[in-house]
Amino acid sequence: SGGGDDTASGEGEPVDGGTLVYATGDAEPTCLDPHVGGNYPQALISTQYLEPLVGRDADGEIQPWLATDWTVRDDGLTWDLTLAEGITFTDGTPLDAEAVKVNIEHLQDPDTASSTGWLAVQKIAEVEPVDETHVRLHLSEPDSALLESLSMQWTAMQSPAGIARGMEENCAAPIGTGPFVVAGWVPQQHVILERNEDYATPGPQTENDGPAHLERIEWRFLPDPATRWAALQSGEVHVIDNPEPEAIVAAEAGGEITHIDAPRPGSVNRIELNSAQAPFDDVRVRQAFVHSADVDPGIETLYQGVATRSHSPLSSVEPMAYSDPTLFTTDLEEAERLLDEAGWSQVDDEGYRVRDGERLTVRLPVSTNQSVAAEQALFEQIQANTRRVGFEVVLTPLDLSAWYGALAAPEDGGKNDYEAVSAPYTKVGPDVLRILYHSDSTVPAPSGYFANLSQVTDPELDALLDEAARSTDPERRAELYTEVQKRVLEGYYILPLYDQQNHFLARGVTDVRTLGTVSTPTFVDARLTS
Amino acid sequence: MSAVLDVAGLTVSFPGVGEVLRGVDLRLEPGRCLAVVGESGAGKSVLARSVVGLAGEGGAPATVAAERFTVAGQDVTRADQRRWRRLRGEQVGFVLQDALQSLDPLRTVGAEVGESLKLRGVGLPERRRRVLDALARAGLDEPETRAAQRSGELSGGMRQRALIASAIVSEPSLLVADEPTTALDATVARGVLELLGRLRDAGTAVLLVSHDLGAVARLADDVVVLDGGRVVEAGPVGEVLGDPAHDVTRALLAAVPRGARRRAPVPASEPEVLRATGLHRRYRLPGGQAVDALDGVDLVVRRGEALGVVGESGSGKSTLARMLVAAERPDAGRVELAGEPWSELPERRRRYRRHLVRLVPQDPLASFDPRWSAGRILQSALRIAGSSRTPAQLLELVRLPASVLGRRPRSLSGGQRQRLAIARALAAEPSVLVLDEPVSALDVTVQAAILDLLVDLQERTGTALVVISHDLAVIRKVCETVAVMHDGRIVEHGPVEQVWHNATAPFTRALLEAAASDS
Amino acid sequence: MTVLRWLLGRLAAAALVAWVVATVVFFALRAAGGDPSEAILGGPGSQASEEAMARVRAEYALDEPLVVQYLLQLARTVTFQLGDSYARRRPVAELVGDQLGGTLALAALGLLLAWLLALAVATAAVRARGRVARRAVGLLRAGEVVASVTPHFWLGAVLIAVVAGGAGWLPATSSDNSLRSLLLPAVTLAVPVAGFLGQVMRDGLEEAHTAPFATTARTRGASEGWVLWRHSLRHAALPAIALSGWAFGSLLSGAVVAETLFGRPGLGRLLVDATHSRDVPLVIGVVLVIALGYVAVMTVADVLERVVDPRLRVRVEAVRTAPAGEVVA
Amino acid sequence: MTPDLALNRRRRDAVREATTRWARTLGPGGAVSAAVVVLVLLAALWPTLLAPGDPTAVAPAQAYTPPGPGAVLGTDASGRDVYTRVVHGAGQSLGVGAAATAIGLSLGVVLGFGAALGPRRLDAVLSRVVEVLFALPSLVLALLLVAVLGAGVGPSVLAVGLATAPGYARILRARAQAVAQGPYVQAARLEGMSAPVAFVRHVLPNTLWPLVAVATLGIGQAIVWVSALSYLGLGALPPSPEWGAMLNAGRLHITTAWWLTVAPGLAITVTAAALTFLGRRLGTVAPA
Ligand SMILES: Nc1ncnc2c1ncn2[C@@H]1O[C@H](COP(=O)(O)OP(=O)(O)OP(=O)(O)O)[C@@H](O)[C@H]1O
Ligand SMILES: Nc1ncnc2c1ncn2[C@@H]1O[C@H](COP(=O)(O)OP(=O)(O)OP(=O)(O)O)[C@@H](O)[C@H]1O
Ligand SMILES: [Mg+2]
Ligand SMILES: [Mg+2]
Ligand code: NI
Repeated sequence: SGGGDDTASGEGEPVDGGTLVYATGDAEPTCLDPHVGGNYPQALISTQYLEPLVGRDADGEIQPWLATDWTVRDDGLTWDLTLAEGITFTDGTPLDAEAVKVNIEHLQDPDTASSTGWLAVQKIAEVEPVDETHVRLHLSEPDSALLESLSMQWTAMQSPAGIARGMEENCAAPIGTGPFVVAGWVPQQHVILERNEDYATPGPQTENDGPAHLERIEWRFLPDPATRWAALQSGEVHVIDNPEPEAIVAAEAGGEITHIDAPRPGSVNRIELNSAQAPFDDVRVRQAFVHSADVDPGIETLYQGVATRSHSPLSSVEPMAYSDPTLFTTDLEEAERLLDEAGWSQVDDEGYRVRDGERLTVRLPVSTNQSVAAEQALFEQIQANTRRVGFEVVLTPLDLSAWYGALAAPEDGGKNDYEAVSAPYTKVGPDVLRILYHSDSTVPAPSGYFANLSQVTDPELDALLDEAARSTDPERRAELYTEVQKRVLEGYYILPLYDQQNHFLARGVTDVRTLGTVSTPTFVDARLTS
Repeated sequence: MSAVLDVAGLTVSFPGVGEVLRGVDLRLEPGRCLAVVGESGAGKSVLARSVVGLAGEGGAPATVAAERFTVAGQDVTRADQRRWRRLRGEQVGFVLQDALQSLDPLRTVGAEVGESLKLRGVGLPERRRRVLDALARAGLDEPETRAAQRSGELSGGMRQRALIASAIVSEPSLLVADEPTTALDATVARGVLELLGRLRDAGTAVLLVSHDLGAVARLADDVVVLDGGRVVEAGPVGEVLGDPAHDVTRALLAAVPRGARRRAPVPASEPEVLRATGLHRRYRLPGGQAVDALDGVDLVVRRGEALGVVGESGSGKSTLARMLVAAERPDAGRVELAGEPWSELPERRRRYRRHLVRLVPQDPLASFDPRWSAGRILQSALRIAGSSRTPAQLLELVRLPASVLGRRPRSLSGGQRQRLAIARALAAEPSVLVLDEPVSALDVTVQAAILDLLVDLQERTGTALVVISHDLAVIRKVCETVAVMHDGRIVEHGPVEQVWHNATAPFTRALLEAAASDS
Repeated sequence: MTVLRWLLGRLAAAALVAWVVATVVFFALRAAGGDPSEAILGGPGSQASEEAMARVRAEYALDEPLVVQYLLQLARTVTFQLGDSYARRRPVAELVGDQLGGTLALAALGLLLAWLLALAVATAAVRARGRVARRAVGLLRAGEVVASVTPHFWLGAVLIAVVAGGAGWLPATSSDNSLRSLLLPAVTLAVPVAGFLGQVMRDGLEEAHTAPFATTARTRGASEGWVLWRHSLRHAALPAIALSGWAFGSLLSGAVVAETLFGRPGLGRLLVDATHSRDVPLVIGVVLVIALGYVAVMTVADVLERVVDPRLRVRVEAVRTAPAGEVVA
Repeated sequence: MTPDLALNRRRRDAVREATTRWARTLGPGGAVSAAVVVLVLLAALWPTLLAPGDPTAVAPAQAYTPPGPGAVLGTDASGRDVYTRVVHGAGQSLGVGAAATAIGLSLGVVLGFGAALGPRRLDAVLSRVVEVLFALPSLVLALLLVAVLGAGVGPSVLAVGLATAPGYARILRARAQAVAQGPYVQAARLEGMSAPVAFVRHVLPNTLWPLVAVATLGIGQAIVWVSALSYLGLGALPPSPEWGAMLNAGRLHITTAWWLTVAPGLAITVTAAALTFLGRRLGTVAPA
């Protein structure tokens, strides 16, 4: 099934009004304002009440939304945005140039503690309101990904009056221009979203240009996947996310349940190999690992056809994604040869390779919050497969804090306790490559976290990434990013697995669409079926 | 007059056990008392329970068959539970053998006594009146207070009376009382027997189960002697007890402790083994009150002497025993052992002389480690005493077969346990043996054997004995001197025969009277 | 012992529990790795700036020596100033207060169901007559044991798949405190506890049912049912009441699982989340409430035991009026 | 008959008598339980005897094979043989139960004996400690510990051990006190036995023996608790075939591949039930 174009089956006739119950398996946000922190669960829910300046269509083209037009000067340092006229936030505050300024400054304010949004607007040096509907952005350096950054939910526009209420209040009920309004939040239970009766800013994905058909959405937090599936089957909820592959297959088999597959943009799910320390500081060892992992059969059976093997650092929804399947063949003999060559030629009595008394150990911390059961099972298969050539993979399930702790740099109290890790990153556009593989990204944030977990420090790669980020010529950009991806793949820094899975199952509801940006669902067009 | 109870050919058997009663015949008329006597295990309790259709209570279901079985005029040969239930409580009152546990500890005495009325739908005011009346008739003082109390708050004698009250509250035509006096001391027991006598005189038929021939002689009109589930002798009580025809009856009679031990008190020239002077012991009770368990006790035990200590329950006998063996320290006063300090020494310095005194506790079973075999128990005692004898030799002293060595105390009979406890005490060749109620838990025949053994031991080994009992007859049979205790004090002390015949203290006289009327 | 002294003892126990909880949680979470200032600044993996970190550290005294931080936390805890949650930026008291009701309702219904189940099993066992019934009792006994070792999460998953997903009789998720929505999670919690209580109760019942006082009641013409309800049951209830304090603790442990499984709001889930994000004040708050709840339940169980068993109330008088030998016997 | 033969026969009779005595005290339920426990022990100590395969060998092509010839209990999502995994998981699951119980017991012994036999002040302190430990439900304790030490069998075992310790301590304290002040210890002391000797000969065995029953019961419980931690993702490390972890992994496929839950689920409940049953039998057989 495709992106957001599913028009649902189901027996009944679509009707207006009613309450849609959405059950999410993602963590409950601690703050409903996606500027604060900035993770996927926040993007998911905020899609219902906040909207970004621009959107993106299925082909990856940036489309107007709250901003209707934009131009960039030749030096790439000054951007002029034109805002749609007569738009107000749901509290009545007008969406004007001043509001854009307040939003960007809110993201940049250290007190907001934004991470995803903050990275996205890093290069904006100043926001200059020209008049009501015109705003000028002054950049510190050219940023070809600016519009992609501004299309993400994490940089969505909020009412300045709402922001001014202070973090506590704004976290509880951010005010935006979206089709729904946050009406209440019972922690751990649900968020109630009421229809915005004055809604007038449909995005590029939706058909409806007035208020939503639904009267209300009950957004529930249901962490257990089996329970979510049972709740959908029993009709307690209309839409669930993060279904298990079994459930998807069952849904695809026909019946009342529709499946929406909306892979996330940005990076793919992949295993990053830590090239900064032994044994993966040697490309031959990385290559041996990749050749022995043999993930294809596992992906096929574990995901039962729901996920497709990727051979690219980028998500398949990114138009600039470049794949090279030839690099990722399974070849045990080659792997053995490479390991012998790299000096890992001894074998201990448990069958693991050793060099200088050191075992060929790969520690792979697994975040139990982020890796679903099928993925954890896949890691176990990789563990079993690579064992055949002498790798010892140690899988450690960790809670989120401990997982970040294990990855963090030693100088920040972390331990760099990993040789391999799976840490997907969602960002619109190929600029995610800069965040993941530029050597700047090995410099940890104050918390110790850094995004370049393969710890690639390649000056030529840096140069390519910098140039791509500055280049405003789409062709040149594409060329540069292809080159970047080639270098990443050929350096065996990563083992790509599959797109970041983002599936939704719906029952008793039609016209659920997903945004072309971070693939979150929107319910502007949705109708319950009687 | 028609019989209240008429049984012929009653046979009761249990799966795996076999026949426990074989062809028992009984007949009981109103206003009369029929006693069932026999050794332990003869089937007395089963017989009593059969009368209310509960033969199999507390174990395997029983198979009951009878040629004729009528209770209160109703044929119950083939009665179902519903029929039986109507008889129970209404026509037949029952006093169970375990009097102390027969009242529900969670409910008030009033509720328990009135239960049979409540079961018949008698209204509250009426019930209350009759409960109080029954309690009064059972001889309890302050019936109102008692009715509001629970069994835990009553003494044993009171519980026994309350139980009788519960059995007579609906004025049954038949009262079955299974061993109603075993747990009680002489004075209290006498009261209970008198109560049963009054009930009988008022027209109730009483079926009395007992192995206490004294009690039977006082109360019963007729008697049946049971042995191995068979009636071996039956007839009017005077005839059967006065002129026993069957061996079993004769053995039962012979076992009743009777007569005195003709032996002169040991001369004052014999060395002292124990001397207690001015012993005081006060127990604090939770709630601020205190009891004086011992209140100025002086006592001397000489070598080869057998001293008896008697007194009613709670008079301080066991406390005295604990002081003598230095299991506990007196608050004031002291005990000397063989002329040297004893009670005031620290345990460290007492230990090497502990072999001189031995206590045989009231409940021997509890004093054995349940995991140890008899052999190991004796072995350990011998090792501590540094004796070179063998466990088998000790067993011989108490006339136990060597086969007992490998068995755990729990699998021994009451008499065997008591002997084992004595054997253990003898391991150290003590100069004085303190026995706390050595026979109170035993059946008459076994009791007699143990008393004989004690006399024999004292004569053979010269060990001094301190025998504690509430039963005067027991003391008289074993001891040559006696001390009578009352409320923590020794109220009388002297040679047994002297005390027996001319008691001075009023309490001793009361005790003697109660006992005398028994035999 | 006077009521006042007893109450003071309970209060002392509660204070002690509060102290231990605060201490254990504080040091445990500090030793656990992960920076509390991250929890404050948008959760694990936050990329907050250096200044923000510094400001937060100063504000929350995170730059003081550990001992000072501990004493500060302690001072707050014993005065019941639970402070604000790091991650949720709301007063802990409020967060815990919001979730308390749901968890209590669940645990209470669980306990009630466990009692009813146990009672049903135990009474069925003693009332069974005849060969077939006895056989069935044997099975019941095995069933109790199996129930007592059934993992919550597995039982819950089966119930969800069969009762909710398959048959659709009851909702798979539990969002409010209505009976319909509480039933499945409560059953999930109750079954293992019922297994335990059932064993204890049946033992007690079998013993009480053959006790001399039960026989005596029969000699008064009481039927088996009468003996059961008026006599044996109270005796059998005693150990079960004593166990209920433990059972409540076990139900709360189970609630952690059941709440996650059924997507129910509650203390258990709050605790899991808070532990994962190293939200020290929130963890202390939740654990404190659970521990104090346990103390409270134990207190109630104590009182109940005294209500059911007058012997516990009157032991003082009993010793005074009855001779020692008999009290012991 | 030669004396030799007679001796042999006597020995054989003794053995037969001992076994029949055991069989009688255990009863049919107990005998079945004992058989189960022996089987599980065998699997724990010598898994390859019962299942020669490799429990971690994956074969994605054979994933989700239902039970049948070839794979007695079917295969899991990675095509691993469920039977082999269940057998090989016995060691860890049983070990987990035993280790947790051992921790709980030894702590309980220290606390319990300390409280029962130490000075009154110590008793007051230790009793309070026990009370507080009791107030922390086991899973709460486990969560904290896992947060500190990280996931894995070790911390789970420690957590469950700590959580069960107060229970053992309470039982022990009550028993040790009853035994130490009870009549047979007093009798031994009155014979002149010294306090330490009496402790070793009487108090220790009579206090600990009933605990054997409680402990077998505890092992079953511990296995279940550790499996609950696996559900929260905090238990055994992959690819270990610990039963709780297997059960949890299979839980998601409950409707499509029932054997993934049934096999480890049965393993847990049957083992725990057998241990519990045996514990209860031993408890009634043990002299009080
Ligand atoms: N419910 C039962 N199931 C099996 N055997 C029983 C049962 N009740 C009694 N017996 C057996 O019947 C025999 C007679 O027991 P009973 O209690 O009547 O003796 P008793 O004469 O009352 O003895 P005692 O004087 O010790 O009370 C004993 O061997 C006893 O073990
Ligand atoms: N450990 C104790 N604590 C409190 N009171 C006690 C204790 N031991 C004995 N008493 C009290 O001391 C008094 C004497 O008790 P003791 O056991 O010596 O009596 P006894 O003559 O042996 O009675 P019995 O014939 O019933 O065995 C009783 O009132 C009893 O309640
Ligand atoms: Mg009897
Ligand atoms: Mg006494
Ligand atoms: Ni589709």
